[in-house]
Amino acid sequence: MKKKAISKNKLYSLIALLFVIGILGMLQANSAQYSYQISILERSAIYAVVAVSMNLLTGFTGLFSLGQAGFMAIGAYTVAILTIPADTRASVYYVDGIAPAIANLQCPFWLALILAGLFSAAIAAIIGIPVLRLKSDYLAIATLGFSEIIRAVISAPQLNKITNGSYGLKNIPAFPNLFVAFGLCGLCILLMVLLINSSYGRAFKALREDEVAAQAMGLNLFRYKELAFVISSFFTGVGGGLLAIYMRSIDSKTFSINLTYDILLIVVLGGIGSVTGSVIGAFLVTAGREWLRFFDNPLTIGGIDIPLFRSGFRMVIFSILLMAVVLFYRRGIMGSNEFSWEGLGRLIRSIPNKLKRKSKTQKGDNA
Amino acid sequence: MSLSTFFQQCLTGISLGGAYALIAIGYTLVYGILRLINFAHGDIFMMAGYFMIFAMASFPWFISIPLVLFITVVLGVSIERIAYRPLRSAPRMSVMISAIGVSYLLQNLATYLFTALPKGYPELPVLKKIYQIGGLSASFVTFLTPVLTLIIVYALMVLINKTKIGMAMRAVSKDYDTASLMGIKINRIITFTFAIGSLLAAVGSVLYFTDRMTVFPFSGSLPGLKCFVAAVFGGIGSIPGAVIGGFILGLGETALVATGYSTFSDAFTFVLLIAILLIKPTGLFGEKTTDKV
Amino acid sequence: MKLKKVFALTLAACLSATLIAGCSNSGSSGSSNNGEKVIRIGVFEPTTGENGGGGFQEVLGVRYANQVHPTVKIGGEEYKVELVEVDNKSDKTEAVNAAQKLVSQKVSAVIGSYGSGVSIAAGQIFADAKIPAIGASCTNPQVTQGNEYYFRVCFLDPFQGTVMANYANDNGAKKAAIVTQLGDDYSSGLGSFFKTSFTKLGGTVVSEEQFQTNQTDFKAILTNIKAQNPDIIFAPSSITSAPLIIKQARELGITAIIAAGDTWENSTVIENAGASADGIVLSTFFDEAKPANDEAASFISGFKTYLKEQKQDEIIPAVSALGYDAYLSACKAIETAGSADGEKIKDALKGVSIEGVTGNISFDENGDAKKDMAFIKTVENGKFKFLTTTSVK
Amino acid sequence: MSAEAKTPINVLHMEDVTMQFGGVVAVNGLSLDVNEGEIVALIGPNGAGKTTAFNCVTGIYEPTFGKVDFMGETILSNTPKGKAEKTYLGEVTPRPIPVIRNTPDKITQKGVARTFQNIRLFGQLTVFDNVLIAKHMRAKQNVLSATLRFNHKEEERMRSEAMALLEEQNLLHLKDEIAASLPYGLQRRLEIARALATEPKLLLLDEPAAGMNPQETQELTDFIKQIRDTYHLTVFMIEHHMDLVMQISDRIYVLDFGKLIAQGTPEEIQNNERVIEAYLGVSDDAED
Repeated sequence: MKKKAISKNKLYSLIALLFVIGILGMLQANSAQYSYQISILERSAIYAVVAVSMNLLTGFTGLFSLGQAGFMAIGAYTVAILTIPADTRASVYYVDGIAPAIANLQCPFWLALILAGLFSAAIAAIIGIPVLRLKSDYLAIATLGFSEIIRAVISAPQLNKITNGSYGLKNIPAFPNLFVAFGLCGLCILLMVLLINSSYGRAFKALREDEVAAQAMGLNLFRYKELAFVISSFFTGVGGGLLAIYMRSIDSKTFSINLTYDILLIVVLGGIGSVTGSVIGAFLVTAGREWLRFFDNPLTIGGIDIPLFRSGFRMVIFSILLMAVVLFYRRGIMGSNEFSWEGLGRLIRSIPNKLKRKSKTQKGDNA
Repeated sequence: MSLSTFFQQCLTGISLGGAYALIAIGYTLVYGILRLINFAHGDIFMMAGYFMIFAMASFPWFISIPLVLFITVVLGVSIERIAYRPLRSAPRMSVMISAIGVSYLLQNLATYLFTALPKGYPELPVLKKIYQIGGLSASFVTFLTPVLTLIIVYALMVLINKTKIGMAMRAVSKDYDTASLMGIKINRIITFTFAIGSLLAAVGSVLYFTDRMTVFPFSGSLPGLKCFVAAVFGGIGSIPGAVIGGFILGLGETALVATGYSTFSDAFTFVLLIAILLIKPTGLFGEKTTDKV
Repeated sequence: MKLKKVFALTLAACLSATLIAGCSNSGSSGSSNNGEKVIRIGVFEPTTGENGGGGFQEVLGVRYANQVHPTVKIGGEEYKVELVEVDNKSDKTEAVNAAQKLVSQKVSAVIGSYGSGVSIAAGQIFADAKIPAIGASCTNPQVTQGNEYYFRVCFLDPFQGTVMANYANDNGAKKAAIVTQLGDDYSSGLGSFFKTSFTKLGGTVVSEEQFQTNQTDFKAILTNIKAQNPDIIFAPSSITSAPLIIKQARELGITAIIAAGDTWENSTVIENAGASADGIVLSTFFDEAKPANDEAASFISGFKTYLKEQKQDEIIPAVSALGYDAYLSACKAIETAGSADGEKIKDALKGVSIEGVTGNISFDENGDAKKDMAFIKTVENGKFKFLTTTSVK
Repeated sequence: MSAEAKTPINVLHMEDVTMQFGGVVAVNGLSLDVNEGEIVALIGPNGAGKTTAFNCVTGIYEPTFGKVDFMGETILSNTPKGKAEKTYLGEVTPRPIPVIRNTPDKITQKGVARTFQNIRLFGQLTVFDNVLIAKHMRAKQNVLSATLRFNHKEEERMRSEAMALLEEQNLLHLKDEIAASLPYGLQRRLEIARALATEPKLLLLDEPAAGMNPQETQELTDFIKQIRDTYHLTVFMIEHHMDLVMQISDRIYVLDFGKLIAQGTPEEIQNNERVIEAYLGVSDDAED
């Protein structure tokens, strides 16, 4: 009985996967026509990676860190410095020239991504030593502080020859195709899911639930916090690297606190402690943002200008949405649950009943 | 660096520190009672700036200032009502996310209502009068800020240590549950705390923006964070601590910029934060607490 | 609990609809639309965010140009020019999406953007899609460098830096202080070009100061500068920082000339800096008091009426004029190419020469306009006033 | 075969352990011994410093002065220096001894497990996961091997051991329940099961019978004896229920105001004047 259910689920998942690959293939084949949609989807996928890595910390280990933008910046700059074609570097570093040590340092993008993750993880390891001794809100503000420090260092004129300081980096080679972009994002998320479901994932959850009890189970608080922080930063760094490849030109302004807040929004909306929630959240927020663009344009209905609709309105709607979720629907879309076919089935089956019950109760109220 | 330059820089630092101190008190009061970093505090301060611009457009300054103080207090108190009170029993992370959400909302709202372009802050002729003392040149507000800060702090200390409501505030910050058992109306105390915090933010905003002349939607975010750090540095819950923290931050930042390291002037704030948390986690004047296992 | 699930589902459903809606507005082909021949030109500008104000002024210029010259002739046939406007929100990440949107709408050419950073970000995308882009006011050299498909009708930062250095030198300034914004390519770039030229001309840069984005207190920087007693302070920066720098400098008793680049030509600066703004000096692309040619003369009168219709101030911003010129160049190139194909338009652009409202425009091998003249303006009694033209050989 | 036949092996040895918080000395010069196979109780009125003494053994607190040996190895030892020396208020004059620190997790790994006065389960996790987490520290694996599932055998072993333990503790049918949703008594049981899963030699129980009715207390009495025998444990516990303490304990230590006021067999303690006095002084508290 149970085995049957499992194989059925596998079949469903396989169909879904083929379906996704099919759609991607279709988009890839018509990439010129759908370039806008592709770019939204790619960005969503990259944000999903970062959101899941933030969730690994916030939702699964219980560490509220706001340093994502900083680690993304490290990742993005590492990838940029390692992948910009050597022959165009002179024109990129047009102000102060390039440091000779990195002038000819070039590697394929996948290697650059791994190095980006490792570098960002290494920085996280160093930062983690002082910061992870702090509790909840102090941790949040200290990581936020470090993220700003990282940004300040990157844009410092003293580092012009390496990071090109204020001028940003461009000519970063793009993804060869859609499958690479989605494949990499999928791989990152898969690895994190495997980690969360492993023995170490359980240890992280134990830390989140009760630090004292976790210690009594032989788990070294600092070691496991540091481990979660470093792993999360690794993937955040890779996410930053992916973003660099996606954007193809970066500067330090991109990695401000607002980027962290965007990711936080995704995590909160999707549900703190749910990987699928973060992934769904990433796609909804990124696409929703594009779609809500019409709020920014003047709206005329029957010759009358609706005065509310002008630039900036979209973000107001967006922040009100965030507040609504935080206040009234704290668990987000998925709560701390994960997607499963059974869950979906149950949900679909339960809709008619709920509607019935709802109309009944409404009638009851009226009577 | 010549002597007059040095003194000029000191003056800048002290004046900046005074404004920081006033905002930092708001953080320290709220954190002391709710254990919440009110991320929106900096944005309340920014909104007070906009209120002043609009008030001055229709009223003379002696009406505008009290009006702005009042509206800011209303704003602060309503934020507490709407965004923090429903989450009183929620996990701390939710409240913090809510605070970030409010800050995000206020910034976006300000961008929407007033556009991202900076708006000129009205000039109060009394405050803006420029004085020359030897090689030093500064407007009256630069001198006024630190003095006013100290006066306000003194008044606040009296309020907290000598009055009944002040005593209640201290009780709530020491032990939430016991205080409520003793018949203290917690919500009223919290509202009062937010009112004082917002009032000081409004006063700080008048001083700060008169000195810096323009307001834009993000002018509250960074000072906000910095002032929180000042509050932590001085020891959260301690008013003199917040003031000293504010002055140290103001002077330190000015010193860094003056010596050509402005790249790291913001970073300095956070380095200070991490340093104090590692060396003396309770801040300069903070009281020690132990977790019960 | 159950109700919440329903709510969750509804929310999810709504947002998925969003996703689909966001994805479904694909572009139609660029040939015929109810019998009329149409060619599309993308307008890639920020209308929100940091540079929203300037971007919008540029859009107005383009819209006006489209109103004046609504059609182009390709191979003897009349084509209607349709503008496709997207907002890049002054943000690089957003710019990527916005640019892709233009690509999927199958535009033949692109105009924009205000702000070099977003132009650089989008440059690669346009190049990959083989769509030529014509920058109106993006002055950073990086925009066109190494990108065959990017052109521009304005002068460059190195030129602008040199112009201001020349101006300083001509007016007897020997000592200069430079204030730039960290992390901002425009500000830092212009500052560095000014420094190079000014030093070459025999001046000395006595102080170089940087400030952080969103910094509001410039007194520490300015106190240092005051101690060095420069003749001129060159402070290229965004219009957010400009009034702060100007006012605080005057308050500290600094009497040196304060100069900057084209961004400062914005009424916000004067509004916020008040009387302190008097005497600042800046370089710009265009001045309505000195029409360069007939096209310019008719543009000035026509555009003023247009501005009035749009309920805008009746002062012609330089970026609007540049937007107008960018549109003209695009149309000319399309006619020369005799095709809506991006590749061919790009090749045509290389040989295009037009009488624009900001002067004669033709492109060099980098795709930059060959311009050798800039307008220097100052502020007098709360108004921008033409001072002189400067050229660099 | 009884334990008394052999020379007793010392499991826990506390020597002059003093714990001072600010001006309050919570534990004052406490010395005691627990031998292998024994069930030893630590009793005393509320606020006597019993839990603090436990926290000094498990490394949650670092004693101000004194040392703690486990299986003959010193796991914690400290002496006040500098400022701490000046403000030291303990009864035993500190002497210079080497400072040895161990974090709670290290001490758990050495074989000391504990439960908590106010149950500390991993509330939002399942019963099974609660026990499985305890198995984590002894598994041979690293992050990479665990993530990439190279630790297949270890994971299998952990799971089957945890299952076996749950079965022995009659908790198997609740394996997929969320820990926080269990009734109080079962939560206590689960906490003990979880402590057993760390494979301890010494089990510290902090008020295991708190909140239980007489019948449950009786069951607990048998249960403690049973696990001691099944898992070859030594048990050191804090308890207020005198019936349970008197029935089960081999020896009893009595703490009052941080100081040891009596020790001995249950009979000896029952008749000890000082103990009666201490309890009468705060008689209301002794009952709960």
